Amino acid sequence: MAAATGPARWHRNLSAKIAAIPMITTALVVFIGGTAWTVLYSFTSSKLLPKEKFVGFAQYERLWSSSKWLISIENLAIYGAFSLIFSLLIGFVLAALLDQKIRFEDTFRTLLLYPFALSFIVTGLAWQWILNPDFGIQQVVRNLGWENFSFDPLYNPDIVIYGILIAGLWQGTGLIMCLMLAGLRGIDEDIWKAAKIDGIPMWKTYIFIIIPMMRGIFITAIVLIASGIIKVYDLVVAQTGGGPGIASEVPAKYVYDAMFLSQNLGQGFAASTMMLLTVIVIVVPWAYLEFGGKRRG
Amino acid sequence: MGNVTRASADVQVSPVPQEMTGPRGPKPRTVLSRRNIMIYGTLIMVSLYYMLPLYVMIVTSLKGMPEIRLGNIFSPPVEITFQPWVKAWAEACTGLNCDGLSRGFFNSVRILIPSVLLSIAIASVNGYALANWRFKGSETFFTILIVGAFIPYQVMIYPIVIMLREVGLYGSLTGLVIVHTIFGMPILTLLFRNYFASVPQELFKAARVDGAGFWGIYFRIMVPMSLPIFVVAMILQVTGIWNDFLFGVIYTKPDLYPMTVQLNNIVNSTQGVKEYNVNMAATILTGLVPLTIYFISGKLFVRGIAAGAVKG
Amino acid sequence: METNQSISIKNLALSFGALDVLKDLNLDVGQGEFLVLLGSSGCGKSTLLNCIAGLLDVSDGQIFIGGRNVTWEEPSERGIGMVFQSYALYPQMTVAGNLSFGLKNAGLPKAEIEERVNRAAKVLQIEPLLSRKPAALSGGQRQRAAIGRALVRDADVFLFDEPLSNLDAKLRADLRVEIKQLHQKLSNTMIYVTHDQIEAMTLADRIAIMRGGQILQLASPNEIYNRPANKYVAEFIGSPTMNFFEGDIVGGDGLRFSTGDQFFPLEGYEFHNGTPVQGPAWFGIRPEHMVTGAEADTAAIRLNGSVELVEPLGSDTLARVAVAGRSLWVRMDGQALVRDGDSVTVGFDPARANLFDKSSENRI
Amino acid sequence: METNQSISIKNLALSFGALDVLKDLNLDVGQGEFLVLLGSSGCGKSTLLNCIAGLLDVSDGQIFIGGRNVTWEEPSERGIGMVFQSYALYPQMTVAGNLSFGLKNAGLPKAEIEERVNRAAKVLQIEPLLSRKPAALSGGQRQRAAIGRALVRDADVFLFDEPLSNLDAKLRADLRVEIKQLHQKLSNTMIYVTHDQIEAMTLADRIAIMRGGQILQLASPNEIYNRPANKYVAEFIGSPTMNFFEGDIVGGDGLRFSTGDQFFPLEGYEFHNGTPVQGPAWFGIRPEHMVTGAEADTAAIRLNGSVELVEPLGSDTLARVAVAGRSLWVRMDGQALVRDGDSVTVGFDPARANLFDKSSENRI
Amino acid sequence: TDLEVTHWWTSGGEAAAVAEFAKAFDATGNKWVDGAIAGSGGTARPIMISRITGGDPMAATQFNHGRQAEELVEAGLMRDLTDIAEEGKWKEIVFPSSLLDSCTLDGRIYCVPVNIHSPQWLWLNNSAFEDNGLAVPTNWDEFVAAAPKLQEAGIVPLAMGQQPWQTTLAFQTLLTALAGPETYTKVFGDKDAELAAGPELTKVFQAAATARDLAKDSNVQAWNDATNLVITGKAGGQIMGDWAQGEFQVAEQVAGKDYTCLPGLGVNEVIQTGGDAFYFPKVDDEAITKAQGELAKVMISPETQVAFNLKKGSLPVRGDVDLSAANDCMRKGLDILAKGNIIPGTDQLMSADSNQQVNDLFVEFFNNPEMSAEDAQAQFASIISSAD
Ligand SMILES: Nc1ncnc2c1ncn2[C@@H]1O[C@H](COP(=O)(O)OP(=O)(O)OP(=O)(O)O)[C@@H](O)[C@H]1O
Ligand SMILES: Nc1ncnc2c1ncn2[C@@H]1O[C@H](COP(=O)(O)OP(=O)(O)OP(=O)(O)O)[C@@H](O)[C@H]1O
Ligand SMILES: [Mg+2]
Ligand SMILES: [Mg+2]
Repeated sequence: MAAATGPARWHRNLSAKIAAIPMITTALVVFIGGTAWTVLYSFTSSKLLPKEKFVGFAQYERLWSSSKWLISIENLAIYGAFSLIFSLLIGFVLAALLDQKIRFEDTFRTLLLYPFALSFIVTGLAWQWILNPDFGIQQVVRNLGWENFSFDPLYNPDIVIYGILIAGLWQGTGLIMCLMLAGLRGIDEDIWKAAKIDGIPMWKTYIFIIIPMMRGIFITAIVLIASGIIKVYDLVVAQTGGGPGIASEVPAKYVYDAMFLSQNLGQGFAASTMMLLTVIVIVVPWAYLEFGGKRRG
Repeated sequence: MGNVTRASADVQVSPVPQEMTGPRGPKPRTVLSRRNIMIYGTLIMVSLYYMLPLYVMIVTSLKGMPEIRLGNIFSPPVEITFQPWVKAWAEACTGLNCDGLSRGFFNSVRILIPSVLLSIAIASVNGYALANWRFKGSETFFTILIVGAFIPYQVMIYPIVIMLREVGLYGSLTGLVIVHTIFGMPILTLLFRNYFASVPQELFKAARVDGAGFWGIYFRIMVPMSLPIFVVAMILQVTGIWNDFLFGVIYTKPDLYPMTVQLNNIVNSTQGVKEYNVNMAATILTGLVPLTIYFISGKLFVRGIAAGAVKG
Repeated sequence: METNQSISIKNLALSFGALDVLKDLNLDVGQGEFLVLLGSSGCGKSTLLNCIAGLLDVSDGQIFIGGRNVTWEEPSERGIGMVFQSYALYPQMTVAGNLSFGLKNAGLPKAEIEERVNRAAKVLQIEPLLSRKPAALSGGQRQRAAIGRALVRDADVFLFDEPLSNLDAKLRADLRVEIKQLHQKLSNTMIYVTHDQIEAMTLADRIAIMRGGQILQLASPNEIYNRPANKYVAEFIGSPTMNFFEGDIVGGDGLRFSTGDQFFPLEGYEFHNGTPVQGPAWFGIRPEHMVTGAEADTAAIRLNGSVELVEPLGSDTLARVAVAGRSLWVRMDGQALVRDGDSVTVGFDPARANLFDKSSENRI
Repeated sequence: METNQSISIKNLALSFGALDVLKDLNLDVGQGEFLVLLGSSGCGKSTLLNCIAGLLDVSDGQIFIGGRNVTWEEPSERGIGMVFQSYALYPQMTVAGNLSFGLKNAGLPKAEIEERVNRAAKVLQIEPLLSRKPAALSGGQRQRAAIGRALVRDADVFLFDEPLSNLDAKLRADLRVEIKQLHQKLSNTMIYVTHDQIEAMTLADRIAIMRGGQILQLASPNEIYNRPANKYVAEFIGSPTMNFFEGDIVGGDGLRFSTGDQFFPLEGYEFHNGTPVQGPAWFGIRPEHMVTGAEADTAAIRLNGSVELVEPLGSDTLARVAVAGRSLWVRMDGQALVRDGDSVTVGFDPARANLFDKSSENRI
Repeated sequence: TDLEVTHWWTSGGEAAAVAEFAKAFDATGNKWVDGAIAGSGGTARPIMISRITGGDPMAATQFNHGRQAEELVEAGLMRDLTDIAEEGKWKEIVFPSSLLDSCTLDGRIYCVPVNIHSPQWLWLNNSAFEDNGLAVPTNWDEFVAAAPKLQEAGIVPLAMGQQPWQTTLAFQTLLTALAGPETYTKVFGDKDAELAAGPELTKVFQAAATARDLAKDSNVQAWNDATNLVITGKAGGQIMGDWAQGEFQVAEQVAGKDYTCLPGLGVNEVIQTGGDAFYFPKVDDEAITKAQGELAKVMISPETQVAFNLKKGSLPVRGDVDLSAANDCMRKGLDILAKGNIIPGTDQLMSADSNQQVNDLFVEFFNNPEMSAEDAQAQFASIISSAD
């Protein structure tokens, strides 16, 4: 009779472990390794090439005394907050409208989704043009007779980040809308019926009943939006190049500029490290709660 | 219970005429009800807003330069010309090469196909392993991947240059394909994992009893029933990879530069005056591949998203 | 309208596109009556219920509730409460929240809301659960909470759409009793959709058997069981299902039913409308109306056969008996010791039989 | 190992993290036996089945199938076939594809696969469906196909996890019979998990009643029904549930059961192990063992009460009778005409009673 | 042999100039494989650097003159051209000879300078002034004086693109013109922070503030878009390097007639010896190494120099070439060069990092009207004090 204990644990699920090698490698070598490397070199005075000349926190001191960085962070915060709120809001409202058993749903959905197929370069270019005060919307409205009409978000440092937001939302809300639509379709019909019998108005049903039921969708949507926000770069470069002045700088661009324009890798790495730190502080506890602990099925 | 009417088995009570008063039949609804006006009104307005840039791009791309200089970007072309399209596709210059986007098109295709295939293959296997074959630490790796989704690409350029150099893949198509696979992995893995987790466990158990192993179940059971999520993954990846500029240009060399490099060159370099019509034509041409895929597979996209994203 | 009709449906029709789901349906439900809609899947039970609730817009016809024409009214104005198969509780609210949400929305004063919620909770014995969320409840508790949500509305009419079918057998039996008691206590009108015959039989004042969007028979459970209006109803009700013989009613000395080489005398059979008829017919007899052993020897009709299959249920034993190339289900006592292959004599009384016309399948 | 044991489970334990789902479980199943696992939701039935199938890694203990220790073998190597509640048919394959998938994996020659598939299809009468996909099948057909998939494996042991619970009552009854016949035809070992007592009673050679990861009683259906090993089993089996009286067994002239101010003589009661006992106890009697009317007058024990609630089932009538402040369920004939408030006498025979110790709740 | 050459010369004039290189190189029996990357050095340099450090270098690549490639050279990634330079007697022919200094590290030569760029020019559209009854200005002060009239006429006085280097360029130009070349050298070369904070510079910052006012309606990004405003008469003038000349030429404008150029804003006429240079990364391939040498020789050969610089609008790196085809503006440049009024470019004086900091400051300054000249000067002084 065989012993009660089984064969060594490691070889159970062996295929799964082998199949997961690319993932494990990516996670460990690229993400963890790359991050560690970045953090390490953020303490050096590397210029064009990485060099192990350690300078302590000098790069960080410089980083935090740079007005460009401070503006970048402020912009990211504004852009991030508005982008998150409006993407979810607009995406949800559009999805709710499309979910009303309307005709031409496919057409509307396609129209709202197509910008997602276009790159940020394209998006930025198109909007840069439409928002150009000399021949875009401002000029068109002026030509219609409102001589004093002024709408030049990309050329006004105070509101330039909102100009970028317009294009960002245009590009990204379609996907969020699809997510939300999928979520709405997953809601039990009977919930709607119950609410109707309770006499709950439509908007209240959405806010108090349906939205809380769509937690999963909102999480996926937030991951998508938030990861996009942190990475926002192309859109800014294509629309304003960070301008006017440094009014629309963002952290990803700061990193890029520091590494490749200033040829100050150390500085770029220090900025990267700050970004990573923020991400880790926010995302890791959440991701662990969300995907880690519990077991399914 | 005393007052219950004990009707006979014959229930066809003939209606008394006076009862026919009052509402009868469907609730009257006009096509222009306030509700419809609100819904369709909003949708049409929003759609117009979403269409605006595309409209401007198309209209502009069909105008000649003199007409563009006149100003109004919203006015339809007076004289339609396809010259800008021809120029964008075949004549626009980048430095010395004056063959427009056509030069990069096949490179883009060459990059796109293996990148999409490999990234989807790997991410789907990851998602499958995470959903059905958990092992110790698998969730930790997944958490790292998700965090990785938030790392800006720019941060990783350098480390990856070094890694690719060390494994000798720098500058090759393989290297680029790997880079796309790596950066597509987090979100795709998330989607696949959620999708496979929503596939009934019993199906998986049945297949194990039937003697199918890790790969048998993956190829014979999971893949064939997961078309929607593969479509979603394909759309996301096609869009991302086709539109990529940074990786394409950093991790390859000129004979492999994707179309977006030409696009960037056409858009960012001006020969005297900016040829907006050519720029717009080039822009649309570049977006054509992902757009086509969208229009073809829009329905599946929503279905796939529904399956892949609902479970959080 | 007669005032003792709580719900009255006139010539109701409903189509989904080209599919006519309900066709010229008429139904009167008395004040305080418990009506069960029974029928196979897809026959239009839920559709009918949704029309009454106002959740579906009718294609034609009228609906009266409490004498008022509500055909065009909003669901919340019809004075109805509804309970769903999937409970449809609002998952992020506590039970109390679920119960009070509709009332709050109607703008009722706080004190009144609280009072109603407490009253409903007391009736349903869910007071300790009021502050829990649905996810923390068992199936039975959830369904009770869902009933509570209908209850607080103080509705004249309650609509139930298969409220118990997601529960396991034991719970179903318990809740069935509770619903029955609830009805006795509240005595408002209830319309109850189910698949389950036991529920239908035990709960209903009247049962409406539906098929293809129409009502085939509307009568008391006893009538439905003992005098099904047609073969479909006869087969649909009862488990195991009624045994049928195909044959003819022939005259001669007293009417007889001839099947194969056998003749069943029909003395004691009450013909529909009292008129004896002749011609091709079905002869049906329920398994529990068949007797075996000593009793069989004295029965008016006797058949010899051998046991094919035995299903001991504990309380009863079901046996399938092969008789002249036909299988008949017979219910015996739980202690009956029969085995496959035993030969048995089964007997039955023609007074307990059901005869249906061959072509119209209606009771004769 | 004795060779006539088809499955033998020794000291099986399984935990999910801190949750011990199965605890030191021992079970022997004979060759060709039909064993039903019955128990309330969450008691570990599926878990046990999955352990036997090799779909879960055991925490401790051993599993033998056909005398071979398979504790660490792959599911496909254990010589088992398994049928699931949700059918778990591969949606993208035809029925034939579903049936042959496992065989192809095992590398069987084409001809043999075809032969086995055809054989199974014949047994289950699904030949015309072989080229259809699961989506184009009805529930019953799907379940048949799922059984077919287990069948083609020519397994020694079949495992069923609530195979019929997604089907409606009529179909369930039909397929139940088919499974029974299948077992008679194939005579391989079957382990069948269900919630449904009727299935358990009708199908099983032996029933194992589970609770909290352990087996409370393992015996034939008859034994379980008539001589439940403890109060839990007694309550669990039977619908409506057994009626209980709380009291004491007291001596005097002949043993008697005293409850309230009543004494039930216990002549004829077979004590467990034949040893009469005294002390606090439960007295249980099933509703179908209670008689009313004329029969009651001659019963050994008689109680007077009034009807509280009537549930006419057609074939039977259930009545809840209030007796001395206690409600008893009584089963009467389907034709019985009782109404709420009627006073009735119910009688029963102590030989049919079940006595359980008050503290251990075991049969005495 | 095929040689891949990367550069960021993609505007009309630039591309035409590159074509001259390619033509000359192809004539040697090799093949120029063009690797143009548009979007200025900022886009192109990371790509080039990645390629070189990634171990898959191109055969030759453009960098700005100066210290951009210093570390690559130090890391031994660049090919030593000393042999070829000695053979071609570059030390003698390159004029001004300081150009070669920035290609030299530890006495070895690593790059081929191909042109000299002088950024300090003011370009004016003649008709914009004349049509409004103004004389075409001959120096900065006149230009400022004429500005209000232009504004009235709806013409933007000063066109200015938004790219950071353009604003810095404008400032440097103002600095050299208004404070003189010595101050320039002291500030950027010696990093004299005191001077940077001093009154001399205050004047310059005031002028920069004025320029900021004049340019406030110019809504363009790229330098050539700004030039285009001048060409089309939408703007009066632009401070830009001599490469703007290429754009005027492509638009078939005639120097002196349609437009006017004022080196050093017509005040202090100097020329920066900045410019572009080509580097040759080390490669294993024998054939490529050989072709690299040939390309280096071709680039510096007199014929190519002339052809290239005529198209590019820049000045050749050797004094011994015949530029009879040069136009009015180019001639002005050549004269200044001949007089030896030269200053080194900031790329040569400061690290890319410090340059970028200066860029950042000026782009902020020129775009943020609230930032006072004093603030800007203070920040500037602080950057200079820590610059390297
Ligand atoms: N929204 C709808 N659109 C189109 N057809 C529908 C819709 N709802 C129901 N049907 C069809 O109407 C018929 C009746 O459906 P209904 O839900 O009323 O059946 P049911 O009697 O409640 O069945 P079940 O017992 O399965 O709940 C079915 O054939 C169904 O397919
Ligand atoms: N993968 C799992 N992880 C954690 N706990 C589990 C898991 N699977 C089952 N359980 C728990 O183990 C216990 C037994 O589950 P099991 O599925 O065996 O019950 P069951 O008797 O089959 O119930 P049912 O009749 O509802 O199918 C339950 O409490 C369940 O919550
Ligand atoms: Mg229904
Ligand atoms: Mg189970």
